[in-house]
Amino acid sequence: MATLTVTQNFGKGACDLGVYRSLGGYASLGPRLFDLSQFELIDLVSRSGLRGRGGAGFPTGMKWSFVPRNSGKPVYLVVNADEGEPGTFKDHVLMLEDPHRLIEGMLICGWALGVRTAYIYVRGEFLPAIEALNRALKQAYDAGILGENIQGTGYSLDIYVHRGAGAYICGEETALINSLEGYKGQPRLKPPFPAVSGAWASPTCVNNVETLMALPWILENGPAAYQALGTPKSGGTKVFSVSGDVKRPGVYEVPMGTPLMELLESKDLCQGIVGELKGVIPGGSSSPVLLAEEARKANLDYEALAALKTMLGSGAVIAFNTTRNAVGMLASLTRFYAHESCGQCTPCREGTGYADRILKSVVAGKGRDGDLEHMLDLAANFSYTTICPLAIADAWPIENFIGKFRPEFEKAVSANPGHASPRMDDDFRPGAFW
Amino acid sequence: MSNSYHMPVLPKPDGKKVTINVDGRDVEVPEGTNLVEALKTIGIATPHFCYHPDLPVAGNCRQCMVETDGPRGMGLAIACYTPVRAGMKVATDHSSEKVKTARKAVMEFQLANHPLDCPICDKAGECSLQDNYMSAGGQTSRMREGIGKQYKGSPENRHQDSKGQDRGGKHLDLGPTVILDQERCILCDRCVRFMRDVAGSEQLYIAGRGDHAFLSTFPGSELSHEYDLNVTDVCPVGALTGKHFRFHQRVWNLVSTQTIDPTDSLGANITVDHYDGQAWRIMPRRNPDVNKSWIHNDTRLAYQKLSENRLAAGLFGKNEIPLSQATSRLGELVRGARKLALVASGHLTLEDNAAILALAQFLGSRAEVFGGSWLPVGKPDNIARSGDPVPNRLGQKLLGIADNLDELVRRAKEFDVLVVVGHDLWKIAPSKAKALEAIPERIVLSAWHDDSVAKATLSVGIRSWAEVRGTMVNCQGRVQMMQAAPILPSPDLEPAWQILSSAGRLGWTSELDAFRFAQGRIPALAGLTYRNIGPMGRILEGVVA
Amino acid sequence: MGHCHTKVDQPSTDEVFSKLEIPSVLERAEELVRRYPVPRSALLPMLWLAQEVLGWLPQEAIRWAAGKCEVSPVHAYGVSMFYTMYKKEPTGRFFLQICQNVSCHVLGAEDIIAHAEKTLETTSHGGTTSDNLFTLLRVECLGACGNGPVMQVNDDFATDVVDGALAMPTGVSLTKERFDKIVAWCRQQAKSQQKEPVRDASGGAFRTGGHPGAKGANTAAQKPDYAPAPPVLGLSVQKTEDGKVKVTWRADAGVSALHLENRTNGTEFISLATLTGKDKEWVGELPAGTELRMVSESQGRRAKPSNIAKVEA
Amino acid sequence: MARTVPRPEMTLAEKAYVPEIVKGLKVTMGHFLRGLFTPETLPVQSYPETPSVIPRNYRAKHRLMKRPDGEPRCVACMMCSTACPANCITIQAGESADDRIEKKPVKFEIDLLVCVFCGLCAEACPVDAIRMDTRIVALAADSREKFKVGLKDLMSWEPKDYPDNDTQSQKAPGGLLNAEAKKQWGIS
Repeated sequence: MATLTVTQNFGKGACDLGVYRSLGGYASLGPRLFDLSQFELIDLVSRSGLRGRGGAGFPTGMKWSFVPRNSGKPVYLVVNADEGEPGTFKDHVLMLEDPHRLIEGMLICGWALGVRTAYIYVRGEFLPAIEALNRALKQAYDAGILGENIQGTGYSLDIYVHRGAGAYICGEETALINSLEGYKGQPRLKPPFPAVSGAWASPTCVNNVETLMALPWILENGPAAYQALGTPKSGGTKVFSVSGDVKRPGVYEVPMGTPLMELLESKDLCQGIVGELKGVIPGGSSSPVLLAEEARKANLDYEALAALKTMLGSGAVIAFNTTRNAVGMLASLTRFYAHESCGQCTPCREGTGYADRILKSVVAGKGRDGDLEHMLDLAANFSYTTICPLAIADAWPIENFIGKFRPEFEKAVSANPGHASPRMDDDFRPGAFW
Repeated sequence: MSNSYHMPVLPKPDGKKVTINVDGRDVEVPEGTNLVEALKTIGIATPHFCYHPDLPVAGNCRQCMVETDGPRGMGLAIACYTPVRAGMKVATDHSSEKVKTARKAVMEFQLANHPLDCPICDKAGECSLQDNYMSAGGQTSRMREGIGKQYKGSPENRHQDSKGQDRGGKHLDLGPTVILDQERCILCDRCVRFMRDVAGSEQLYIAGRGDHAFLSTFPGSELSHEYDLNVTDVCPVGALTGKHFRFHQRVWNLVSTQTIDPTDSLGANITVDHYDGQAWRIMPRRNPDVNKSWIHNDTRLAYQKLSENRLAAGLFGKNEIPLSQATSRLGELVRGARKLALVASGHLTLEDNAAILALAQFLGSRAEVFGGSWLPVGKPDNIARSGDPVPNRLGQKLLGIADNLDELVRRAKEFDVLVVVGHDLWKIAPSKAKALEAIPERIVLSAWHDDSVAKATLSVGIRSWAEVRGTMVNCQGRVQMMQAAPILPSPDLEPAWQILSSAGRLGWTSELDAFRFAQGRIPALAGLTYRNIGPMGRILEGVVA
Repeated sequence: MGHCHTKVDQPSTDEVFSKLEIPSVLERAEELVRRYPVPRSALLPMLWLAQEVLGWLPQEAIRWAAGKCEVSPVHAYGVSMFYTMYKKEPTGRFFLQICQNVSCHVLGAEDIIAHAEKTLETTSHGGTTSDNLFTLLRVECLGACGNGPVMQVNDDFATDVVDGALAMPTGVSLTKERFDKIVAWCRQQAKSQQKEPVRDASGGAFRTGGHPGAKGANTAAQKPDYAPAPPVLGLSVQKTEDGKVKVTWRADAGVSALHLENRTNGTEFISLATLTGKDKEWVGELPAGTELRMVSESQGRRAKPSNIAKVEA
Repeated sequence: MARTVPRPEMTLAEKAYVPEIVKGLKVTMGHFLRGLFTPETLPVQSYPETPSVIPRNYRAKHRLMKRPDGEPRCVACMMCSTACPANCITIQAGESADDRIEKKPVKFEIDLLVCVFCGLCAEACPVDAIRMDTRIVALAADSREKFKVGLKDLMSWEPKDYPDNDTQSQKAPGGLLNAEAKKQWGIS
């Protein structure tokens, strides 16, 4: 069994403070944390090689170092638990199983940045997780772990759970901050970046649940030990949420750099594929899909997957077998992105819906020749022209699914007997409505 | 939407310049501005929808894409949110295919859900979507049945048209002044920003998300604000239109005449848009130092009075007489007066008031000039009104006309002839004005059949504010030009200064003579001509502390 | 329910306000406002609160929430329309949401949705059954892909009924049989329990002082110097080409002064040089074997000494 | 530079005149007799007894197309009056009672005396509301005012005068496709 840094308490009832403590929880709330200056703590996290586990993989220590501590404004810590990416459900399970570890991680981060008030932005659908968090918070307040003057150190931290209300885009950090502030969850123009001017125009650090939950282990075992678990550039372990056609889908923690097929086939982990593997989406719905032969070569770390022109993302592995239709899968993805586009930038707002309607008509057997090119052209046109990467997250699957499973798409188009007929009927007259 | 909105930095005439490289050539642009403004100063127009110089930057339309150099090489960026940086490289659509493609793509996306109802759209002809399509779009349609329009609109307003297409949100009555066509809305969010950040009353918001988002008021609430018609100006398409102009005239027919707001002493810059001898609407004219891009609803609707109830001839008692006859009768009465009271007006131009002074000068001690106004001064709203309804109050003061109407009332019995020029005394303060009826000959020069005309023994029709050329001094001490629009209800109407000039045999042939007379009275006007006052006006030195 | 777009009869202002303007709700509303630096930010929780109390979110409840959060009603309306989980129309007692996104899709969500439509005789686009018990809605990712296809019954994930309660055991996904089982459980539940129990999502269980400076809060801002002063890290010594000694280190940006100290042969450290916080290196001549350390000073606080570096021969 | 065209040289017989006059009379008499006994073979049209056949695409008097319910198809966009080089079209717009249409002309006037029959109005119309295919070319009236035709006049045409395959015309009241179009429009 490999070393677990985040999920070691799974299935042990760690929701309860007493159990969590008996498993060695909150051990960092002592000299281990309180003797560290903020500078040392940030340095320690930097050296651990911990990278943001939300998707972008930005080095956490560097992110913290951007937060000004003497700006005269309060510093906010916002935990991004708005896990919405199709295929991702690790944070959901993490919060359900081990909420106290998140609180401990937040205390460590809060100490490093001088946070007075922190918010956990949990997506609205996760009410059981919210309830688990609130119970844990109550226990922590009662035990004096949270609140004012924590354990006599003079440090104070309040944590609130902020329930989202059903918007995928709120996982983008500036959209999340907008949502936290009581606006529509639409991403903001950058700069200024949240580290300088985020929530309520104050320095704000937005971290993923898993990132923060790795901190207690790092503090306990030291940064070098954490770094050593993974590859030189991607330290530590990563929690993967595996779904789709595997024998045992679920949440698994493996060291960075583990081969993808080991995750899918090891008997301790997913126990193999149901049927014959056709492809794998390695990092959540927006990451480019890998064909079976590519998947066999892939290692689970940021660099190795980038070399295969895909990404680790949030660690959501979706495997599918040869009985699955790529057209239907892409249709469910384009529908998702059209549904979740926040409606701010024109290319994304109109483009995602436009591409979705084309694919819908193909699925409905009304496809025409040139539809695939049209979709690819739209995808190229709406990526890299918007404020946030949601449009890109739609463009990548479109480009990859059509690129890698082209025959299936062509078959779907030619299912329409009139697929080669000209685009417009001859009797079409502009303005015929009037 | 969020606190990340920032007001754009606009170029200042005497600001610092930096050198940037645009399309391979080095140019000097104002420092600190965004690229839309900077490129404008060197004559490159950037198509855009959501950007407005007087509103916070939203950056959501993505039409103003340019390529700039960043840490990862040249890349697309929105010009409205990219500040000028010394030495930066910018590629516009003149040199970059990428920019061209991006702008064309945005046009396709904008039009994907925009109805093709330009023929019935009041914005057609001055629509950003049309303009930008011609400059940046121009693609062939790739639409077909089934992937076509998803008409925007709130659920309650959806309906099926005769072709079975889903349409929604047509001509919704938003409030007393504005009509909304949700289908046409391109969600640039300018109106939302105007209502929130300029008008200070958030009454509009974009509800929903994705391509089904729609503009809405709170259900059941009205859009009602004294500046709400400005949303029809900032709307780049025909989604928001004013009821007062709806379906009245096509904008390509209209000709604009630049003038200023006659209802307030801030003198908001406006244009009177006319066609076929009739004024069809008033639009704001952008002046960053006066009214920015905004005008009050009352100002905007002032054109409606231009064709109503006009005094297009002379009145002798109740009998209508030709203007020429009325003018000569006026001359006789004035010259034959024993003691004449002339009432100047802050509602008229400097030229007209100068003519009153010149007439008084001609008549010597027999004539006395009274001025000022009984209208109270309100508070400025910091948008486009100062609160003082007398537009040329300061000009009158500068000419040396005292605020002494009350004295006239007190001494009414001393006079045998009263000449009131463009000043509806009986309407403003009927009880005070009643004392003036003691004067046997009451002559009123007015553009309308107003209350003063009703009390006059002789009335002479004059041109209204929109029909004269002249100057006014606003409350900031800024002298501003008014141009004459060719919308006279009767071709015989003359401006007030000309009637007074002939009454006093002054021999003035154009408003320039009157202006020169005013220059003699106001030292601060020295050196100014109509030409160098310019469309934006000129601050008079030392007039307002 | 942002997904559904139908015209809804709205209750009157009085009707809505009489349910919301009661002490227990008002107290919770005040607590929510206290959590954020500005009342506006409590808008999402406030809308949740109203929905919790009323079961759905009529327009007048949006107006109420706007008033509590000191925002314009139209702002609250726009925000509520942006998020799909605020129900803008009443639903049946059991709100069934079945995920149709990619992970669930590949494992046959469409079949289950079709089955659900058939069993409940309603549409999966927000249709409510005639007995007003079930509302069926197909939704995008619910964040439980490991159990896909997956369903939510009201606020709970449910792929099975275990021990008389809805549950989502690890690895158990929704099948047609389990769907029927859940529906049967719901019908049973409706008979035995009059109303759905209210769930507190906003954590009314614990009380805090609120955000410092917020309306009604009584907490103080963060003490600036709660943590020890930042010491110098990574002190290292190198020889330059001309035989001098170059000392480098990392120090916090907030450091006001750095004291470089040296000692030879294990005696006391004595001050060698005092540098400013801005300095990045120190070059000087030191005999081999000299041990160096650095003590930083920030705002008058001295940090613990850095690691000891030795000048090599 | 002028070019000199040589005159044809006449023969002696031609110079004598009389034979040529006889030849000419022969032609004239031939036509006269043909007109007397077999007039149908004449290449001329017996106007006004025989009405002239004017092609559909001849630019004749205007008409305004009608919707299935008889309302004008025109949406008062004023494209025609903008395009009109003679400035003979006057339109005043108003609200339409039908939600789906929004805008309609309350006044539509063409001064036929000013009109130059260039056809630009029909060309400019975005909704195919104005056509010049009435084949009415003989315009007569007893006063200038009567040449100003309005909505009523322009819409007083019958679908039966137009070809069956002119779907747009046949959708108007009285047309072959009227019932179907009304159903599609949802009007009874």
